[in-house]
Amino acid sequence: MAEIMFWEAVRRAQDEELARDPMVLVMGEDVGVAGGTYKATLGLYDKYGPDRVIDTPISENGFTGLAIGASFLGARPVVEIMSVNFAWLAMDQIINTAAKVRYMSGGQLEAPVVIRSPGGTAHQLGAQHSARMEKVFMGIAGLRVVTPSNPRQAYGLLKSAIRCNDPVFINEHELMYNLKGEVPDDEYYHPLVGSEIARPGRDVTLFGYNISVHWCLKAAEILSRQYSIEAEVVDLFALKPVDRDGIRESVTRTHRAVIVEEAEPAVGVGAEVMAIINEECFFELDAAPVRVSAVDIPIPYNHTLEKAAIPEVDDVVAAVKKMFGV
Amino acid sequence: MAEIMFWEAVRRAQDEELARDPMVLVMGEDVGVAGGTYKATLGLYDKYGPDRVIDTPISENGFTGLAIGASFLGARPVVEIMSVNFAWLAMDQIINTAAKVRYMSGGQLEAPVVIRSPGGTAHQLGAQHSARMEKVFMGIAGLRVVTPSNPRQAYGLLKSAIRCNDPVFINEHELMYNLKGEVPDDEYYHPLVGSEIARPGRDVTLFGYNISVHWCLKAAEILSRQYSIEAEVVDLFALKPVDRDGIRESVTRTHRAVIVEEAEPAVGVGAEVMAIINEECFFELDAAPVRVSAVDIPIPYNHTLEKAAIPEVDDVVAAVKKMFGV
Amino acid sequence: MNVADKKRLLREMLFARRFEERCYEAYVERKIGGFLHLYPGEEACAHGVLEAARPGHDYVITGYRDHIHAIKCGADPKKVMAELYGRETGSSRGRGGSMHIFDVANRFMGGYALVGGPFPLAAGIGKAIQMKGGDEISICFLGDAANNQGTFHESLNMAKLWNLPVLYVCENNLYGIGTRIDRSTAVVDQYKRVSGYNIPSAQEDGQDVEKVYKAARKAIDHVRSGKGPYFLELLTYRYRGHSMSDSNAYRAKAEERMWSKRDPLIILRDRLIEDGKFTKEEFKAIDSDILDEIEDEVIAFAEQSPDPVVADLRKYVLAEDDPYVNGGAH
Amino acid sequence: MNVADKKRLLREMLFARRFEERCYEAYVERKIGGFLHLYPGEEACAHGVLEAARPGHDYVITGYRDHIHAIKCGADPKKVMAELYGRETGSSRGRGGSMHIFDVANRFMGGYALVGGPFPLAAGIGKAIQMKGGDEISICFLGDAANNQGTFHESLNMAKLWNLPVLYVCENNLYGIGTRIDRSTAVVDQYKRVSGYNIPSAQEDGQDVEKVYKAARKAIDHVRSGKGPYFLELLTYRYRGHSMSDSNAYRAKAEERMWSKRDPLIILRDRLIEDGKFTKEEFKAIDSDILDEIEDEVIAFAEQSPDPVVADLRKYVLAEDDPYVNGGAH
Ligand SMILES: Cc1ncc(C[n+]2csc(CCOP(=O)(O)OP(=O)(O)O)c2C)c(N)n1
Ligand SMILES: Cc1ncc(C[n+]2csc(CCOP(=O)(O)OP(=O)(O)O)c2C)c(N)n1
Ligand SMILES: [Mg+2]
Ligand SMILES: [Mg+2]
Repeated sequence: MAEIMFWEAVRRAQDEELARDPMVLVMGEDVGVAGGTYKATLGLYDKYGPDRVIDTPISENGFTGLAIGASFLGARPVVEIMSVNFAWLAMDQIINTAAKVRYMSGGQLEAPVVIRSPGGTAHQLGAQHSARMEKVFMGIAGLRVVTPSNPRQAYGLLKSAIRCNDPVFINEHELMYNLKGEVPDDEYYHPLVGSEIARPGRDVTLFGYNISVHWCLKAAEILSRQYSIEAEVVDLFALKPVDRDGIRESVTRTHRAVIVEEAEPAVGVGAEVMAIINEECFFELDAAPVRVSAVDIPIPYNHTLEKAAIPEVDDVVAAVKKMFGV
Repeated sequence: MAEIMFWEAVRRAQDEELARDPMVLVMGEDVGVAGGTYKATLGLYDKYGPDRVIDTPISENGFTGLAIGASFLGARPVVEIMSVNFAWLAMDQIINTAAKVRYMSGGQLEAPVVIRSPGGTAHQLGAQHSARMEKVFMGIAGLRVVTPSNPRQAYGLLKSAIRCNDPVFINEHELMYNLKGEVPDDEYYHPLVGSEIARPGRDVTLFGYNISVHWCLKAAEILSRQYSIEAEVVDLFALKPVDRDGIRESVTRTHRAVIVEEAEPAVGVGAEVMAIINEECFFELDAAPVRVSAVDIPIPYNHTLEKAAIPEVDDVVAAVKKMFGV
Repeated sequence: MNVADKKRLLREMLFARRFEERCYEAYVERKIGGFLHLYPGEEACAHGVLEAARPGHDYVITGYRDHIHAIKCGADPKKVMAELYGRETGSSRGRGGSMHIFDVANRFMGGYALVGGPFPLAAGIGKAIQMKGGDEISICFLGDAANNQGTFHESLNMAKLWNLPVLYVCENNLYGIGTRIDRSTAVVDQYKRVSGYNIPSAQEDGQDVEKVYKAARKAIDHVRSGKGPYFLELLTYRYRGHSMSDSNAYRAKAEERMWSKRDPLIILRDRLIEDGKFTKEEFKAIDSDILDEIEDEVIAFAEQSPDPVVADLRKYVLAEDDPYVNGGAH
Repeated sequence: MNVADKKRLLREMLFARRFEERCYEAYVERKIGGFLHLYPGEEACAHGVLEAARPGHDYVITGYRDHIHAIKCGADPKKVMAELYGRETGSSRGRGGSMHIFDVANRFMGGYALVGGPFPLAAGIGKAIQMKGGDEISICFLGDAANNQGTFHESLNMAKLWNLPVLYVCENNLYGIGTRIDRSTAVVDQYKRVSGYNIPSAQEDGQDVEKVYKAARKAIDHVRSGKGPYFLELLTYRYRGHSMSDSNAYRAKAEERMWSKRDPLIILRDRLIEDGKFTKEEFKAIDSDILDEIEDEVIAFAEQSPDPVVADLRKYVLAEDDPYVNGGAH
């Protein structure tokens, strides 16, 4: 099992699928000659040529729609949207077409398109480059939404997403492309549903996804070391459909829940997980569930303000301490 | 106090503001010569002319952006998006520009634009004309979101939205334009924040907004008559910012909460209200809070399926009965 | 086109007219719900273009005014009507309705309700054709007002850039709902708007099915021979309101009268009669045949078909039993 | 343009060059964060156009490559640098950063990071000017690759339809990040792409500030006189990578060398020298002046300015004390 970087994992998944199936194609701004803003398509242009690794014009709704149309005929496009903020321009095609076409055609058409995009707050990119949109995608029937927290998931989820017959949105993170982690040497398809217990524990469940899984893990270390609180960390790599059973089972064990999200709280992943806990196992709760989220503002450029706007490990620790009254 | 229809209330608010301030303008597809798909701009074209009551090309992102740009210079545009489904095309300008420009300019610019749109499931309009997007707007920092449940609110909220210096999204409903209700004869500006107790009660709070307020009221009648359960109905006419205090106060009185939304549950208004209840008054709860929502699918055309997909009064009654074990 | 072809086309167009008129009635009787956009007046557009294409082989996509395009592609009118009735036997199993007729077996890739939505989808279909290496083409019908959507610009640029086999057909009926073209569009000749993409284009009388056919042949030859996209504008007129909720109040009666004199059915019929190949009596006989067929077969089928069952409400949201959802089949 | 004007312009362009180069250093030193897009090579575009306009009176809007446009509009370079440093004294109070310079007092309406975003905003500014009845114009600068965004099409159509006073300036530097224009755009001559909107347009050498000035004068006269929008394409080149994270690896060295021979500063300087109005020594003296000014004033100001305080984190999200939020002031 080799240790590779997150971007290498994404690249490898695309490389293998491009090699396997001539109907797979990769599209996006600067994914070809330049190899992708975060190198996720490095070298693929040279290997598979301009017809399959396609530099697109800056026409997000247009090229996403083009990918969806191609998928109607069995193409398996992997669309890279350079930053999730630009996905607002393509929501019409993603939601009005890809997510709905199976239903409104009575099952005749499907749109097996993959849309991957970095969607987090990176360093000082400002309000128009720091949106976190996973909560929006998570609210759309007809889409699958996954969000890897490590290279293994990044690789395996993308592999499955390409082969799956549903439209899949993959939420990545600017700050994680250089993250290292083990990825199986053999080809591997990760389930698109479920959750993973990233750290078992009995006292409280910390729900995270994507980058916040890492905050949860660090917070769990601190809580264990300094306060003897054993937190379970649940990695919600699948946001749509989200793992109701996994959520219930963990909370039924720990009786306490903290949901950690990089995004602003309003109508977010945290709210949804909290609602599911209320619906699934309200009477198992020994404390009010808590969200640890960003401040509800557009993200500022200034570094200090930016740091203050998004949650960090300390905020997770503080939330748990407050819950336990320590 | 005259009884007028919802569409007349919207029309009157625009008429008065157009008359008062030459910088007010109304824009949208077919709002001019045709008077608006739901008559909300009837006669205004003849009265104020084509430069102020503007029929736009079918260019949602373009004309919404144009309205926002005009608002930078003090224009007060009221943009009608004919159906909220088309707003997916304009999200880039609404969110990336209108909601963020004040912040990223450090307070130098503001975008006092009003965007109104019918956003509900009407009768058999199919998957691409039945989206309910209030949950998406509610998640965006820098926007105000209101959603009137009656002509008085429709009139007063629009008046305030036009004069307010923030971008305001007004979520209306296709099926409510012919709803009648009293509107004060004198000019009247409705607050853009808060909530209203549409019916006081002591046993359970039913939270609704827009059309679901009416379902709640009907359910409350039935519950009172048949089961002697006195439900309080809280009308959340403001979704962003939402009335945390009002939510807490009502639940603190009734100790039980049901949130009724026409939309699918995932990452919705219901989830957010539930999260707020958990955060504000968890230990006041005598029962798990409950969401009554649509089925999580694209909306089908067939009438029977469509009816089955969205909640109705009986579902609200059933949810409360279940909560009380009756 | 020989005389037999012309007669067949006339019958098809008459069927289209009667089909749509019957939809109108069914809507008034509340058998059909939602939004209903009818095609009377514009029959020569779909028929002329698709007569020149290879329906069932070429891919066709359009907007919400889609019944007739589907039928000319080979969709069974019974199933189309059943769809409007919301039946399980409908072409989209009652889930789509009037704006979302699909018949993928006949390569009719659907009607879409977002104006401008099909532009990039058609380009994508062209891209997939290119990948697969067949001689099919992708045909996209859309209205004049749709051309103001940004997707028009984005799609035409990509279609030319990658030389995709796409024929864009603009059914220019001079209005987008109640807004006359010159009130929404700086350049009203739609075929001129593509000059910025280096795409060949033409404008043709959309009321004369033979002229449409000829113009479409030329366009299709261009596209099928691998020379890239083409844009064909057809000047036409819809007789009815935009949809059932539209009264047409914004149009001058004189304008309407002028266009009704250019009825595509009458033009073709009278030409056949003048040529001595046809009589008014034959025409009437066909018409009465068609009316019977629509009543006895089409409407009867829709009426007698069952509604979808509520137990199936959650079907067709996601793929069923997709092995990769659970991590592959190994 | 008289000699004094030319010398002033030369100084301004040299200042712009040195300002941007100093930003580069500050970024490497990690004083500036985020994305940083620099303007060296393209100075004649902003300077030529805005010299012909009335900065502070006309409204200007652009993309993320915005420092120099702001300064030429009248923004204080100290405040622009402070913004890049994220300071409370910055032109956007440290909230915006490099991509979001604003100076509304000087009618510089901002830099925006969504490619294509400013097209409709500029049209809207034109609409508001029209409503108010002034003689201002709205000037929108954007790149070549931005023209592929649907908002381009939508905005140009509306601008012409309503004859809005908007000048669109395309800074065609032949690349959108790493993608050469002919790989993203079917028609590479940008001024030809507006033929579908009936908008007059021109293409000009963007490296010769006098030519730019003249072309802009003509364009601005057209717009200011009420004749509606105009589209001006300027052929230019950026010397550095797209942003600081871009190595320029996709460009041929020969191409880069070719363009560096067409440096806008050198062209103007040498012309002045040839005309006997200027010497290399004078140029050097100005340069050394500028370098001192940037260090001693601009950088010093940014360095010494305070960061925003965290207590103000929630400021500028919504209007403060807006009476209508609570139902009006009566
Ligand atoms: C994105 C979007 N915007 C607006 C509408 C509402 N709408 C439906 S049809 C239509 C007019 C379209 O006119 P045109 O393209 O000329 O086609 P026609 O109906 O004349 O055949 C409008 C504005 C829509 N369905 N989708
Ligand atoms: C909507 C959107 N899509 C993509 C990007 C990423 N991006 C930033 S600049 C750029 C290239 C723009 O090129 P051009 O318009 O020619 O301007 P230049 O940078 O050359 O001045 C791209 C693709 C973005 N910021 N916004
Ligand atoms: Mg039309
Ligand atoms: Mg460029």
